[in-house]
Amino acid sequence: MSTPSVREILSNGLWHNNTGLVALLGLCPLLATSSSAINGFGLGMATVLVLLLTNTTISAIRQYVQSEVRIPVYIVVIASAVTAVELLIHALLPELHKVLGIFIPLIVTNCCVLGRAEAFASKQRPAIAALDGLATGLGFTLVLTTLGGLRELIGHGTLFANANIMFGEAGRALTLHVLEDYRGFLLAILPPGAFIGLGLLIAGKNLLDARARQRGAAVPVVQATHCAPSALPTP
Amino acid sequence: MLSAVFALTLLALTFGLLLGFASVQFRVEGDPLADRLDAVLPQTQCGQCGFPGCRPYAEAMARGEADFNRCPPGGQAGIEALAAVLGVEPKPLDPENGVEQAAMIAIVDENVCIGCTLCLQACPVDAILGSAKHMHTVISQECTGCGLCVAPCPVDCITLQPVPATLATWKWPSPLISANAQQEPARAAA
Amino acid sequence: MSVLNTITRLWRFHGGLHVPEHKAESNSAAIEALPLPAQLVLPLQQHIGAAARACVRVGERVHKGDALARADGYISAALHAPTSGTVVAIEPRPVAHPSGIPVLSVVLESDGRDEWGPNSLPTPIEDYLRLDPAYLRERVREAGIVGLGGAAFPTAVKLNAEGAIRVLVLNAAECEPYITCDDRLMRERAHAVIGGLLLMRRALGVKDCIIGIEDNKPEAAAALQAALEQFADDAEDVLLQQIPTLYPSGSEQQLIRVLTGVEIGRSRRPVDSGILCQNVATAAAVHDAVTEGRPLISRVVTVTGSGISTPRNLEVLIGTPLSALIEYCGGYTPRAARLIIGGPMMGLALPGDDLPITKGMNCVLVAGADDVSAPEESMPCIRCGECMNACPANLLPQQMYWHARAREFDKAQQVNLFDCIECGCCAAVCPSHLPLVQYYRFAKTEIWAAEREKKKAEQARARHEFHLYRLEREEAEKAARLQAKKSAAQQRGHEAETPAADPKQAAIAAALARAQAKKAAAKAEATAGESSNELSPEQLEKLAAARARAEAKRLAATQTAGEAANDATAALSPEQLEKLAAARARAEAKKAASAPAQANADAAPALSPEQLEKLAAARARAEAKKAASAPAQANADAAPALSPEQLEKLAAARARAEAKKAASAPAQANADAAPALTPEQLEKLAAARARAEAKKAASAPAQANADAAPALSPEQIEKLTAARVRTEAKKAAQEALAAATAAVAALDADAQEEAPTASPAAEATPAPLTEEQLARLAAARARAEAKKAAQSGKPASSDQEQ
Amino acid sequence: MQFATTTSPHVHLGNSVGRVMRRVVYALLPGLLALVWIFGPGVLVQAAIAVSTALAAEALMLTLRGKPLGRFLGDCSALVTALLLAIALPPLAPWWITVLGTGFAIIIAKHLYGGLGYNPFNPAMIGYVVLLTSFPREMSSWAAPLTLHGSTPDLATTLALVFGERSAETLDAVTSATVLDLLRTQIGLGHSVTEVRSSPVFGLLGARGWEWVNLAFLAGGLWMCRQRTAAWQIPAGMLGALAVISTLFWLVDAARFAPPWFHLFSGAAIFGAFFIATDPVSASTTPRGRLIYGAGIGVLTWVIRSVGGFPDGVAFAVLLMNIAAPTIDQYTRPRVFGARA
Repeated sequence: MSTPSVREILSNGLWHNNTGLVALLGLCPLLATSSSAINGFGLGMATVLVLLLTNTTISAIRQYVQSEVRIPVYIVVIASAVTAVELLIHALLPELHKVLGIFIPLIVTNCCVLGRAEAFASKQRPAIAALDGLATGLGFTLVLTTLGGLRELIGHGTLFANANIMFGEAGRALTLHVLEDYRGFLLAILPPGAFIGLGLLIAGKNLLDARARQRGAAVPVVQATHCAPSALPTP
Repeated sequence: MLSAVFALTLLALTFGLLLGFASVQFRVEGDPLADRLDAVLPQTQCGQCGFPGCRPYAEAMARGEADFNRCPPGGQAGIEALAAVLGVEPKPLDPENGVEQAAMIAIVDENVCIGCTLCLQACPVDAILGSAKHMHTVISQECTGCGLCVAPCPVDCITLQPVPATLATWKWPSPLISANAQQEPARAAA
Repeated sequence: MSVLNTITRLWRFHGGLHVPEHKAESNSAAIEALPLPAQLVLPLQQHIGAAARACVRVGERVHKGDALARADGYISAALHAPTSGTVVAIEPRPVAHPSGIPVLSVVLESDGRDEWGPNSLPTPIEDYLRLDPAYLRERVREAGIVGLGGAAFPTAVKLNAEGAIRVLVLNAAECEPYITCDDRLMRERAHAVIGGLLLMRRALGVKDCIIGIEDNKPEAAAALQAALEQFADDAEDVLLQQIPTLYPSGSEQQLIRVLTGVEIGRSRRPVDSGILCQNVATAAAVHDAVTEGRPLISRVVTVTGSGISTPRNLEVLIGTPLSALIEYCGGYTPRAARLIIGGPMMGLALPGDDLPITKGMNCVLVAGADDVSAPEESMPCIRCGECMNACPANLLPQQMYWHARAREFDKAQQVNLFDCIECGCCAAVCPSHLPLVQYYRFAKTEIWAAEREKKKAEQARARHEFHLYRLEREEAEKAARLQAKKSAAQQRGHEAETPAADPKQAAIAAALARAQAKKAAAKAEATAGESSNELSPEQLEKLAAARARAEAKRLAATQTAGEAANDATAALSPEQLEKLAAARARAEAKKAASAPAQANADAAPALSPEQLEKLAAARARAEAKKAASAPAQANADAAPALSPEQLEKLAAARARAEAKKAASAPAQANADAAPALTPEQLEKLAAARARAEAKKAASAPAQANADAAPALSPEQIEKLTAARVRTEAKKAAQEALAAATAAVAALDADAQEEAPTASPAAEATPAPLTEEQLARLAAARARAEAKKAAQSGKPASSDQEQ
Repeated sequence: MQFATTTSPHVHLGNSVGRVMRRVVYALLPGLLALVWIFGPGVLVQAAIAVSTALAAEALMLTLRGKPLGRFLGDCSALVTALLLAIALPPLAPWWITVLGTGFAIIIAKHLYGGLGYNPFNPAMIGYVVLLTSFPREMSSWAAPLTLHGSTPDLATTLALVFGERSAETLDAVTSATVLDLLRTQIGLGHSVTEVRSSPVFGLLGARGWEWVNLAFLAGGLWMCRQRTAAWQIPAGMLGALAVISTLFWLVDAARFAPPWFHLFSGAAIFGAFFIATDPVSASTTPRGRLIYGAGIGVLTWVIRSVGGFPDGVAFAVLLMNIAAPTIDQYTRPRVFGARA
């Protein structure tokens, strides 16, 4: 596997091979925690952290791991990283930890993390692997935050409500009340809203890509990497 | 601390044993992959895939040495079938190996044939009939339309022609296609 | 106890439709005979099964009732001349089939006399109800009768189920709207219908018969009842049963269900349940065939619909163009919008009326625009289930539709696609106007095609494997032959020293060859057994036999050359011996291999014709390889001493070799030689040549077949050989021209004089070629040769433009 | 002469999607009239809003999808969806509720799944459920029936309530909780069914006023079954199962569980059985499958009403059984003619 350029890594992670919109990995946390922009952002950042850690570590030890036992080894690395991140969040952002609850430990089972480890980090230098982890995680965060924002906006008529749980009291100022006296549209907050919202986001991305292709701008079509056998996460 | 290490070791041992036992006990003796791939290939023996016949190609695919999109006679449907056997996503036919086309049959121009027997030797399924210095002919039921006999002919008397439809082989067209064909001009007119 | 006693009630089948009947338009007028048309087109495939094989030739005069084509195989039906006249063509003609693919047809031009031939009618039989069943079946088969209800299955095949049948059902339901031909037939010829039923009953050895007739035909039912009473005792155990009018009760499966309660499905044929169903028109045709000896040459056809001026029923000769029927019925009305063969539910819409009536056509429906559904644009399926309610086969049409549409054919089969009888009920009630039946037909033909393809792939695989095995074997054989040749050459070296070889030695050699051949045969058999375990035992046997024959022949051939030479040399005169010695010396100086052939040429007078022929062939081969100056000379010398026949054959063989050798020869020789020969001479030479070639050709393919075509049936081989011989003959004729030139140039005046008288017997002359054709052929040949020459790097001959 | 070649059969008995849909509309009319009589012109106002929204949304989606407008608008399927939803909504619901629900039904539940014939769920019920889960307050305030209130709100009041400002006072004056709502809250408070049913909102069979509406729907539904526009197996299965299960539990504990006639004649049981569950696109198609499908809806309806979190469960029951329909079809294929049993 040849070393991809930085540009390629970034564009793949953020857009062309986006975890949420193209690879459809990690749907469980994606759908469950995207009820508001801040929740989504929180989980996204946690995932970024985990991906950074795991990709770097796995890349660093890639020469020493026998291919027969690589999956268990990756899992151990990922589980450790996730545990560390969870403890970190618990210590620093207890409010956020309360909101995200079980979904932080569940990052372990996020196919996207193992997928990047297997498909990318195990074959590349640590620096490149770290960049890939960052890009992938940011792409995931982007989707989570957008979907969360969309659902929050339609469901409650606000944006970045409860930002204080992440950014402290200063974060309160971030909260936008887009519509005053909005009755709320509960469906958007309920699980069906997550599915419908994600579907619309994917459709929107495809539309943008199609437009781009039509304009003749050569959008490099990057084949989806075979990350995990199943598109749906385990939990 | 020690008890945690002990517990984990114990767990690892137990599950390792369980896995080992399962892999021995529940081993699935499937058909060899090459056989299943060979069964899907169209058996024209045309060699367009770069292998001398369907069987060698199937074996190469089974060994992972050849891609599965190199069989033009099988067409896209054939590629999909191969992909299903291999458990991978289908992809389009490699244009380097040729293009998909309707079933063909070799026809000998009997006035030109000089009976050189070169085509006889080239035919992978012995579908050409003839002997030295006698005009040859193609047994149409046996011809796979591989086209291997065309090149060796010194007088260019062999041509590939589409298999003629008969009452027995004629197929009803899909109404979906005819309906679309009807709709298109209608929409264009509107 | 009679089964009839158990029939105490009628059953019903699921679904079915009440479709507007439209019977009144055509059922009031009596059947009229259509005037004799000028030309009849009789497709060889008018029935289910194998197409008939034409047994007349173009230009032949036939009488009414003469056989035009014979049944080819068990499930097939003969075809008879509907009137007297001349066969003007046997060629593919369009028939009523959705594909529009033309079918080989006999075109018969009527002479207007409509006379029966002296031999075309078998003796009429009066007391037909006491006849031997086997004889009855034979008569039905001879008459070419097929099911006239529309399916056109050969009736004789159905009647062969003697002993397996408990109940014979006569289908008088005629459930399709518009059609009334059976109705009229029953009213007017009830006696024949019942007679035919009783005949078939006798042929089958059945006691119980049920006639199922829909209750919308009371007159026909009454007529049948009256006829039954006429037959009195003979018609015992025949039950006339009226059934409710409901489409498709005239379908075999549904009628049997209604009458007996037995369900006949795909998994169970009617015969398995001891029931046989025949149509009323078929019964009448059987009656006519047996009592009058009249083959199936006409049928009753309903011409109806609001698109026709005067709807009625017509007695029509098979092969009559549809347009003649339309014209007789007053032509189209302005409303005519669709031409349908058969009924509106299952019929086939045709683009035009220039097609012939075939045995299975019961109705020509010219529908007005408001009688038939317009090809309306369909809506998506809303899964309303109307189709399911209407389906007489209790299928789920809408699921079949989904799968067929998505090309999921295996799933379509799982929902029992092949149980569909294509009755059209589902599509007739579909609120979305989906062309459901076409989807099913599409799926069915696709599945059949996939199965054919699979079979073909398997066959190809087997043949490829055999091919590889054969190559391997041939490699081994070649090595063996090389070894044999080497030792033979050594032996010949000895023989040359002692020209008068021991005849005993020859005999030993022959015996050896035979033994070898036998061994080879045995080996071939064994290996064939090993190699092709996918072939059926019969195929294997044939293959082995053929292979053994071929092997033996080949061995024998290599052996005979030497053998014959030995024999021949012994009987030579001194002068000849001298010449031979000279020639041989020359030849040996050049190449040892060519020796036998040359010797033969010289020794010819003493050889038997077969030997001569074989030698000539061997010779030709040798000559083609070698520069031919010496033998040619020898030939020229020897020629006067040869008998005319021998001369001819030799000339032919020689010429062939010569023609091939010099690239320029054919064209040039033609140009040069043609003026020197009279046309008759040319023709005769050509003919002689062709005969020789044909003979050889006939033997050669057989050999080749044995090796190459293990899966060919005898008929296929025969056909191929015939085709082959024809082309070969053609080519030979053309080659002969060149041969003649060469021969003529080489021979002196005497020989030239002899040549014209050389072929006293030329009966097997293939279609004589005109000089123009010959010239063209020669030119083509020259081109081909030139190409070859050019490819092999030789300078192109300057004559090639010619 | 040249003729058109079409495939057999060449005759059609004249049925069409439009005719099927129009028959559903005709069958709805008695129930609609009864609703107007009992609840005032609000029903008609809602129907008008829903129909115009549905047609606009349908036209929009057809245009976007490149489908012929005339053919698909003319099939009346959007009209039926709109009417079914409008009947299910409270007559005095604010206009945006109706617009949102209808739009959701047509655009998302119908066209995003492929349009007519391809939607796995009943669009009207999707729209209803979306509204019910998102706006429980608006959706539970039904107009008080004529029989209880003595009069129905006139057109002006209705229009004001639907399109204008809604003050709590005016609203309270003309609305009341539905019987099923009342029953569930009261039982939750520990009252027995008999006590609750002595409340004036209850009539002889179900809720006062509603009985007549349901009888009118029953009449229309039976006509539709007779016309074979709706499969009789579905309502038979649903009402039968509902009756059986409610009888069983009523016999076991009459204080906690309402009697069968109450279940049958209140809420959307009759309306749902004949008009919602019989939507052919999303229902089961085999004869036995339809019975099972109907029975499933009946049982689920009772379960949701009696132990679930919502007062009425027809909509949820229908949607749940929609999911099960393909599986039911798979296992209830009829025996093919001639096949060995």
